[in-house]
Amino acid sequence: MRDAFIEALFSRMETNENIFFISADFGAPALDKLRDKYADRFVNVGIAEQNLINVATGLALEGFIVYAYAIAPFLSMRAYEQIRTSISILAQIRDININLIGVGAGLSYDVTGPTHHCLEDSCIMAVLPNFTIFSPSDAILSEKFVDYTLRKSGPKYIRMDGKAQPEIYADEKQISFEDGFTELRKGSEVCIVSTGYMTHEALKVADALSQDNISTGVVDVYFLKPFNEQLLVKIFREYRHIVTMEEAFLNKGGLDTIVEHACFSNRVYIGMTKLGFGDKYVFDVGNREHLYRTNGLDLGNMIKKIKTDLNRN
Amino acid sequence: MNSIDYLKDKADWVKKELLKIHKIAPGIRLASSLSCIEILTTLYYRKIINYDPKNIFWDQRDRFIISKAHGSVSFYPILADLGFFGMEQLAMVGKPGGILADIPDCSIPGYETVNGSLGHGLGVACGISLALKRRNRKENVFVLSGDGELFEGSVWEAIMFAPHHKLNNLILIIDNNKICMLDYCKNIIDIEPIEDKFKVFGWQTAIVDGHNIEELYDILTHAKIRISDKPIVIIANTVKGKGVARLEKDSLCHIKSLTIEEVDKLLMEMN
Amino acid sequence: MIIDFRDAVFNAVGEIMSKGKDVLVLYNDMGAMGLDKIKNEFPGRVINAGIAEQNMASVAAGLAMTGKRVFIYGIIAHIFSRGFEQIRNDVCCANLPVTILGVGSGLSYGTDGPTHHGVQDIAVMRTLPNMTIYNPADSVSAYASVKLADEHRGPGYIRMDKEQLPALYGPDADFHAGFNILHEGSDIALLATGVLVHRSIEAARQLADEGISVRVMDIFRLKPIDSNALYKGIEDVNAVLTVEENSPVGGLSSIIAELIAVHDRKITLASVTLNDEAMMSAASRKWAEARCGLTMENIIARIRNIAEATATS
Amino acid sequence: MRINNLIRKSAEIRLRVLETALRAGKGHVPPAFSWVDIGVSLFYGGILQIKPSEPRWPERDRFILSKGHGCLTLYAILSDLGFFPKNELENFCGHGCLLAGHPDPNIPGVEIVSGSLGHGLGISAGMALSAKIDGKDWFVYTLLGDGECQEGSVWEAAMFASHHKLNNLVAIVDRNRLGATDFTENSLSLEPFSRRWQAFGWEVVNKNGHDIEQLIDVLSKAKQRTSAQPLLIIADTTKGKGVSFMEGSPLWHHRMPKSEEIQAALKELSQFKSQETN
Repeated sequence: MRDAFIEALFSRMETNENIFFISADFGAPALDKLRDKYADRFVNVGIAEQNLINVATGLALEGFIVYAYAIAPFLSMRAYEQIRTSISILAQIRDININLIGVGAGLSYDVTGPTHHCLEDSCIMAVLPNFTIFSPSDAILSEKFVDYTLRKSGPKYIRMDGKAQPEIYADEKQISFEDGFTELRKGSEVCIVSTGYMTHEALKVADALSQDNISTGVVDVYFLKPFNEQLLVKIFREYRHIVTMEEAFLNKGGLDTIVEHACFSNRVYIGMTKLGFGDKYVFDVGNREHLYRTNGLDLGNMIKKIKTDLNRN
Repeated sequence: MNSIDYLKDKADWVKKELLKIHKIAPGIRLASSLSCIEILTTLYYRKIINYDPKNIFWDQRDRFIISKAHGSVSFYPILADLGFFGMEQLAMVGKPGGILADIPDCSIPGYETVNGSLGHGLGVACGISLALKRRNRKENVFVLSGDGELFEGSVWEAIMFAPHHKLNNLILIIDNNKICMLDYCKNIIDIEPIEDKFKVFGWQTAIVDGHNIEELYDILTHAKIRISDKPIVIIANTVKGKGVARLEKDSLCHIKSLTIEEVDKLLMEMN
Repeated sequence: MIIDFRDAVFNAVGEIMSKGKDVLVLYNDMGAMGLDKIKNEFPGRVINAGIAEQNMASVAAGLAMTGKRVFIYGIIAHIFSRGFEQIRNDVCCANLPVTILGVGSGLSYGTDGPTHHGVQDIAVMRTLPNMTIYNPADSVSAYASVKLADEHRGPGYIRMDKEQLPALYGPDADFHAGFNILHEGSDIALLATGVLVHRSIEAARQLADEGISVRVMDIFRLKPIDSNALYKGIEDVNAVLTVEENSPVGGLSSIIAELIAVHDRKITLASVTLNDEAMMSAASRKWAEARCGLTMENIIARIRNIAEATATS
Repeated sequence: MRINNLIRKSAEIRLRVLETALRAGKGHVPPAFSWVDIGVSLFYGGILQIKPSEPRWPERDRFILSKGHGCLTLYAILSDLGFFPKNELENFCGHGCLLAGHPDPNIPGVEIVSGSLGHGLGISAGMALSAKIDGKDWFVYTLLGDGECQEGSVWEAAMFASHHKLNNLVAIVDRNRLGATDFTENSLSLEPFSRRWQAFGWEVVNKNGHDIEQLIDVLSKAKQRTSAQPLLIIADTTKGKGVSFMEGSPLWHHRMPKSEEIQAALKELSQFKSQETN
């Protein structure tokens, strides 16, 4: 995902001299040649995330389109006040194009412990005014987003999975940055709303439900902010149950909360199942699959929960 | 009139205007704004800093980042006088309909960035300096920072960054008034001698009397001549609350206000 | 009787300090009269950590790990965001008895500008497992919050308004539930937190004269929420309006949306919040409140609208 | 333990670190290797007063691993000393196991959650301050990475510790000159490193971080110092020390050796065994 993004950006740097890439001593295979070829538009600021943000701001004020790159939890949380002050507030007055690329959304750094987990970034970034939050589910989406970042100014937070994921958008025409989401599957009973890594799980859940003759749709939301409330609510109305799936904390302002807000404020009263992580740090050790199991999110459990909720309504 | 006398006159005028603002906006950080009057005056009235009030984001301007924004209300009269906005704004500080707040922000013409939270200005300035360098531009980047700000780790990240990238277009002026909000800095965390720290972190350093316009004029003029590839720090030793006896003696002066009667008395003495 | 929040809070801290020598206070060069008092009373145990919020949170964690009970004090806007990752990793991951006392909730720093506004902290601090969040609306509940946080022995966060507000509670009030009903009514529940509790009560009084019966609840503990108990408090009404001087994302409005979703209730939910924008410096608290509709007139108008809508539907 | 035995112990720990990582197919090996000799000096050289049977013994010296990604060395040492069974290493990063890719206090002998850089020195300062307030004799020993010192929070803590005269705090910087992607002097230079720390009020000594005799010499005197300053030991090290092709190479921060490389690495690290039989 990140390699696809950086590759695409690399090719744009040839013609667009305003692109500047800065990293907090965080690498990627695709980054090496960018650093070699465009040494004058690349800086490794060192292990100093706070300064990464402030330097990004300074570069953007002088007209560069800036990409600031670090591990997602360190980028979003270590430098939170810098992001709030130097980017979010400033962007209301000055035109700055800053793209924060956080790698390792959710539990993609599975065995590295809670300091590297990032179950809170979508919420803490969504509360910042003037930000766009992009949460791609595959490499094609993330690659396509590069041109959007060049076209559309303003601060953006891009949360990328730390591990390679299967393709979803082989048909690129399905992607719409105007809508901010894609209804990957249409259905009539259950509507799964998901983002990022969880969209892959959502498709599996949808398969299983459809086999049991429960007509299931899947909506992959890649713009968590701005959230396309009007269009999405229209889609929600076509179903009788909504399932939110995000690799994030539940009930803390993430996708589940955003969907609830959208429903209630538009008087959509349909049943809802929320799948995500509870209010505790994940100290269990193991790969992602294992962590999903210990947190009650293995496929069987998720399907069971949805069915129970469906029967309740 | 020679430059120095002219600047001294202007500094006096700025101080009077600052006191008048204090009368209508008692919440401003008066003592901290008093300590940097001569610095601001010298920078702006003899065009040490290049600017164009008619074209605020003129690309050939020197960039000026005020990191100690809370303590820079003395910049308001200067900006008004030079035409960045109307003089009438000075009578509306902190009032609805005005553009000037108790703590300056980036919506005010002449201010480049958001401040009001300490320890951001130098890092942002590093980014600007780097951008100018990479574009081979000759403008300078000036930063005015407080001394208490040096407690913030983010400042040290930037202090390491600037010499590493040879940002000799960056000139940091520290308003070294030696007092934080609640106490003398040395009682909270003693960071003196500041100069030694900057030296070993790769900066070119200078110390001046921050109230002596002659010295300031001299050092700031020279600072623009790039004699090495190091960034420059000018440690301006100042007195917090300068010119107001009651504030000068008080380690808590950051949060002290004067009564209207006190201000009137001071203004009368100055005339 | 009007008592400054800070005085009430530091009175409570002083009482706790007088009972055990292992109680310490750290602050980031930010003062208060109440702080001066305990500084004199307990020399060496109230430490100015300097303008270094990251280090202050880490030092607090280190002290707490060796048996100290630590309070840290500063301006909300800086203390929650500058040292957020330290609060998360060092304090919350390790579940240590560190209570953050923040002053300047909402727009109480008014014209000091958006860097000083405490409008994102609820959303952000709510993402922290183990964290307890109090948002008292008067000095009595502020005092009680400190005592409750102390009993809890885990990470805590207490938000204080910078302005003085009249007392809402008597000396015998009980705060263990996390909320209290301050005005009885049966048609609509007005769920408020912080400074706007006062205005909400006044609105309910005025509406009572018009025959609209409004129940006002002061939600002073924002995490954890006793979901069942709070739900009981709104089960019988037709509509809920949440009122807060806070971001529209992740605050009380989200908390209540989450609560209602969990209980699968078809209920009209509306919210009064600040706009999703930075309030620039010239914005006084009054000006911003008018801009965002936090005024008494608007709260009353909103309730009238809801009352009409729910009566006809 | 005689110096030769300690050198042997270092080799043993390195071998165990590599075996653990290979078994799991995960882990940061070179950053673990660079501080093995420091760790052996602290834990086996009579420096740290600790009780493996009572990890939370209140009078223990605190060891804080601030560079959490170097945890494989800590795990190998703690298991060797009996803080937890050795077979836990076999399950490193396994499902439901004790030992994760970064350390947390669920592991006996581990004090803090680390894995994000720049936290350990501040926490250590808090602990050292606590000991001062309580009049306790125990010390805090903190291992920092050198790249970590690019974090501003480290300098906040450095100022705090010297201002509060925390001479019961000993920080050791594993100066291997390599960050995750590049040499520290290329990304954000730290030199003149010792003078920078001195300017922040620390007593600084420079040692060869692979010379156990030197390390023990300076560490054993730390508690007898009369200076009020906290002590910093800059230990010059080589990232990946012990496996020739890993040494000092920026490529190896978290890369795993492949088949022939594995054999070569194991062979180099096993040399101590044959030396023993000679």
